Amino acid sequence: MDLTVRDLAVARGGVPVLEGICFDLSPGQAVVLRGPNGAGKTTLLRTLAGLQPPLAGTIRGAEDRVAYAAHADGLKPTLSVVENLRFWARVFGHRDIAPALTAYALSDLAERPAGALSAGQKRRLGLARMLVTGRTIWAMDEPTVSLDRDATAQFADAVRGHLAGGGMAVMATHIDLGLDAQVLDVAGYKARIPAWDDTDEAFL
Amino acid sequence: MDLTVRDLAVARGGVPVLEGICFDLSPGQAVVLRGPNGAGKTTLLRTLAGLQPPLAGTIRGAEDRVAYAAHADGLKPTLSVVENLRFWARVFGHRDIAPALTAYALSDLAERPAGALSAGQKRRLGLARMLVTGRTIWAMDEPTVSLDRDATAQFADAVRGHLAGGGMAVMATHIDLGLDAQVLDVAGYKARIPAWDDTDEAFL
Amino acid sequence: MMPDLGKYADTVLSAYAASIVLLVALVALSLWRGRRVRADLRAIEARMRRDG
Amino acid sequence: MSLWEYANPKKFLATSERVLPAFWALSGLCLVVGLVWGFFFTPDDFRQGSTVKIIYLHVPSALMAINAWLMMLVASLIWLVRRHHVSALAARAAAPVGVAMTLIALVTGAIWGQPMWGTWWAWDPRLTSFLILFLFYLGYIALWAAIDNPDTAADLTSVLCLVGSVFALLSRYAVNFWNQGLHQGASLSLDKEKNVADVFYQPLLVCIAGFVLLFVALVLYRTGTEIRARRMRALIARERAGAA
Amino acid sequence: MIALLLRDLRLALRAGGGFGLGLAFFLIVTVMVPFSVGPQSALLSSIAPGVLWLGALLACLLSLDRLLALDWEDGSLDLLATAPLPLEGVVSVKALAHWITTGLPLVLAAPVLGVLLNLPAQGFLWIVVSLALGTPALSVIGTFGAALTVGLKRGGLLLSLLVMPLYVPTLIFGAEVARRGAQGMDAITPMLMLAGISAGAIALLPFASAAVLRVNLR
Amino acid sequence: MIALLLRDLRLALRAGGGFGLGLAFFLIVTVMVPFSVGPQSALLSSIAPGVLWLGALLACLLSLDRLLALDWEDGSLDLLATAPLPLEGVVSVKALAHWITTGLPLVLAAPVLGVLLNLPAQGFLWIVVSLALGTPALSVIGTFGAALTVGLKRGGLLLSLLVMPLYVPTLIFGAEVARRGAQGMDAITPMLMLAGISAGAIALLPFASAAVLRVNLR
Ligand code: HEM
Ligand SMILES: Nc1ncnc2c1ncn2[C@@H]1O[C@H](COP(=O)(O)OP(=O)(O)OP(=O)(O)O)[C@@H](O)[C@H]1O
Ligand SMILES: Nc1ncnc2c1ncn2[C@@H]1O[C@H](COP(=O)(O)OP(=O)(O)OP(=O)(O)O)[C@@H](O)[C@H]1O
Ligand SMILES: [Mg+2]
Ligand SMILES: [Mg+2]
Repeated sequence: MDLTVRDLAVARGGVPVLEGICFDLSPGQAVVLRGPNGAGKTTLLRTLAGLQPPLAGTIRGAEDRVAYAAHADGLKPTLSVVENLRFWARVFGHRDIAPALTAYALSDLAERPAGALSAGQKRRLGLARMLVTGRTIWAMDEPTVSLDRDATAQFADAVRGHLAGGGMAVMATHIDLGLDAQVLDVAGYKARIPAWDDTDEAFL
Repeated sequence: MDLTVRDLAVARGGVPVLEGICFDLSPGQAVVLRGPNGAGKTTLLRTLAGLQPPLAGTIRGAEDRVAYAAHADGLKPTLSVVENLRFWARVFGHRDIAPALTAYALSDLAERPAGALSAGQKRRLGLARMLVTGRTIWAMDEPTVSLDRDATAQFADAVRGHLAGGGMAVMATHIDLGLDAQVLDVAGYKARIPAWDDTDEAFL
Repeated sequence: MMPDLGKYADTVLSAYAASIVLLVALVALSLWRGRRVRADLRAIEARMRRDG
Repeated sequence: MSLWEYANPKKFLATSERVLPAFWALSGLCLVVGLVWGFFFTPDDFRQGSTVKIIYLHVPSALMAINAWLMMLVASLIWLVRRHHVSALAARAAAPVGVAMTLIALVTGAIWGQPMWGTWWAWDPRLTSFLILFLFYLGYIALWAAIDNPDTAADLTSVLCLVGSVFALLSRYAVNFWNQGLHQGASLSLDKEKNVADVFYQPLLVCIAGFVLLFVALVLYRTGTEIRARRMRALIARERAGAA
Repeated sequence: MIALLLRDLRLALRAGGGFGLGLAFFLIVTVMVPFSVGPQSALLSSIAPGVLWLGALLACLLSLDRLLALDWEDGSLDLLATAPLPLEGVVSVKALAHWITTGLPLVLAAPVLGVLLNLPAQGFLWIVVSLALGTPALSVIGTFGAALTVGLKRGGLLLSLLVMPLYVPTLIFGAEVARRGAQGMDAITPMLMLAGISAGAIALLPFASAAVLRVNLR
Repeated sequence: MIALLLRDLRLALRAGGGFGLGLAFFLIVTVMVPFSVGPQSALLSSIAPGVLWLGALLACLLSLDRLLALDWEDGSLDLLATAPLPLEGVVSVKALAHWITTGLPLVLAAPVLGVLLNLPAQGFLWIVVSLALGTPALSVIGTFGAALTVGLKRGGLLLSLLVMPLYVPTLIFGAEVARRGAQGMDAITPMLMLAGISAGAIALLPFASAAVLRVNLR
């Protein structure tokens, strides 16, 4: 089933940020969100993930199919890499974490507490989480932050594998990942300040 | 005065990470630390900043001259951009935050609480902090994370300006900043495992 | 053999019992952990020697 | 040949291994002799009846509870000044022994208090300061347990031990000021009346010796365990460094 | 769900925390009371049931602030909210984990601490019964408070402020059961009320907590 | 230094925190006491000074856990440690800020809450004096505890466990001053002791706190 976004408007902290966003995503496709800092990429991704309601417009096909990766990784510093990953796997009703470990070369670090990982290693673990969710749509916010070249390649491979298996991905990023994907520059959808008229709602 | 690092060895979590690091930095020069995730860039920067003692070797010329920017930005979400910046300026005994605000195009956001900034805007504020420290040596850990193209350029300008004024900079980064700097690949300085012998002390 | 403890028999005996249980527990726990750590260490040393 | 040589873990392990059996045996002997002597072959006190027999457990454990803390204090100071790992680990090893001793003193005291004072517990200064000591032990152990890096943990617990000692002393005075208690009165019947004291005194001394020896044996053994655990950590770290 | 429960329990154990520390706080509050009101045993024994209840309540309260806050700070809560678990289930499991790591040890420790405060002999059974019935309500109500304050930095004190009034009925009936029990009076009526409060809180509050949490995540 | 103090005070105000909440917690603890021990006014009035002291101590304690933890979590502490301020100064200023936002309001509020607990008339002056002398020690000691536990997740309860026994002498002398004062007895000796403890703690503990903090940042 496709992901269909029509005329979507999103707000952050009560202020409209983006509006009129439309795109379609079929299985096997990815879309990369671009735009300057503060344009609203994070806000859009949170809306797609269902964490906040849209201000206007519709999202179809996202319900319970999105796995979201935020700026923060959601790791427990006292649990080991395997324990962290296994927890998420069980939450999403899957069992096998081995492919995720190998995909991001985490096997050597398996027993390390997540708090004792370097920034990039943490990020790799956070990305490996996506593989154990079994969800179709990956919504990822600047996934390659802190990653070195090898890890970035691992990430690109993982995304390609996901797409090849009929998955979809929505990513916000500032750098070029070398993926074959639609690009959506959110800068063009900046929410206009509504025209001022007295019949308008009292607040806004 | 130069920054001179000789035969430096650093450890993280009790495990030696890097050893034999030597470099010199004269006013106006910068060095970029490269290396795969977990190589020890963060550890090296923390040691230079004086947050942890070196395992071996000497650092000369760093004492009280380093301004450090970590992975985390040290911003108070409830204080506004200006308040955050002014606080650091006063801690370092300076007063004027206007140049820092303009260098990172933060004037528009000046009264916004830091908690309501996007990831890249936060980072810009974190970097602007370096400008108000008045310190000679900037030690920065992946400074351009989350920055868009414009902001990366602003950052490069700020560093160039700092170097032109006789400053020095040590940066860890995975991406190319287009700066004219020495590159130090820390992967080559991986700490060897000490030879195994029975006369060894009981603790490594 | 058993001395006459009079009306305080319960008191004295429970004090002795409690203390001895605590002492034995302390020694047993120490020995148990000591043994385990020793065995683990031996295993690791053997492994490291084998691997170089 | 200086004492500091034993600050070398290897040397410490070798030596403690050699002397430990003797300590175990001696402490066992003293304890058995003292307790059997005290339990079976001493008369009842004219006022306290057979409950005096509790003294053979109560007083030695109370003494060792305090001495264990003093030993930890000294070991912490040595670690802070000279940074010998063994000394930090010895402090760590002593703490659970100290807790156990404190618990024994508290439990036997409480059981003793029931017939003597008609209550399990009273807020007598000596009892109270023991309770505070117990809390210090708990905090100290919890802090060790909460920190991953052993050197950091050693530093922090050492400072806690120092500061804690000062405050423990302060509490002792505070508690004395706050309440004049029951305990002294009870103990006087033994201390002052020499005629009764002697009969109880000799087995008591043997028991005290037994507790001291047991403490030494336990601390030596447990320090060895801590050293091995520490070495294991180092080896795992080294293995990891090799793998990464 | 079970994965989440196990994770929370494991985290509580790992952090050197949970079990031991809630208990330790209870112990210490109880010990502090004589220092502050003085050592007279008659006075202590008359306030003992109340002090034990207050101590248990404060121990619960103190451990609340990170019940959800840690998961919020490191982003886990966002991820859990998008996971295929109903949020009601998540908060219930969190409350259960909190009770197991905090409430249960308090129940078990209360008699021991009763000794320190000269609790009358017949009061021991009742303090245990009242705490066993009341602490689940404390955990569930506390989870609601934690959900309310989750996004706020320094929410700890605000949390206490919000939760305390919610704790009042539980405290009144619980302490009443314990006090009547200690004085040998009939304690059935307040006990039924206490049980009713717990049952009601367990049945209904998770929905409120989940709703509030959803708003906070927005 | 002054910048740091101002920032901390401002943060306390901003977070909807500091002033109001420490106070509110104090209020609620005091109010909870009659609920838990029962409403007899003679009993209440005899425990009033102790309860006020205990409430103040708990209010201090509860606000400690984020004294340094927030700065640690967002990285400010690393940056402060590399700034041109001596770490001893930093911890002293933090303790001062904590006292101003927590201790001082408690001192001012205590007489009001004394009314709720039937504190005898002559006790009001003494409760204020004893709290004014004692709360600075509580802040300084608490800062030491916070520095010890700063790196630990869920350090809140461990912090309480470590700090509580350190609070004992202050509490005993403080409550003694208040109690003796309320009963019209001579309270000078414990008052001198209390002042001594505060002075000593203020003079010496910042060094220990700074040392410990340095270790934790390592
Ligand atoms: C929980 C309750 C009790 C605790 C924590 C406790 C603690 C102590 C301590 C700390 C000592 C001092 C050891 C030393 O420094 O020499 C001591 C000694 C002693 N205790 Fe207790 N005690 C308790 C109850 C009792 C009771 C109920 C009795 C008997 C009525 C008792 C009788 C003694 C005697 C006879 C000594 C030896 C006194 C001396 O040699 O100075 N204790 N106890
Ligand atoms: N909590 C908040 N409250 C109010 N406004 C906010 C909040 N968080 C972000 N904003 C504002 O909303 C806008 C959109 O932010 P968002 O985080 O979506 O941007 P972004 O595209 O992800 O930027 P970046 O590339 O820097 O991550 C920004 O202008 C930002 O300042
Ligand atoms: N708290 C810790 N305890 C133990 N080991 C740690 C800790 N933090 C990091 N390490 C380990 O120390 C090594 C060096 O980490 P460091 O953070 O310096 O790497 P880095 O070069 O900055 O990596 P990245 O590019 O991912 O940020 C890594 O192998 C890491 O796993
Ligand atoms: Mg963003
Ligand atoms: Mg790094």
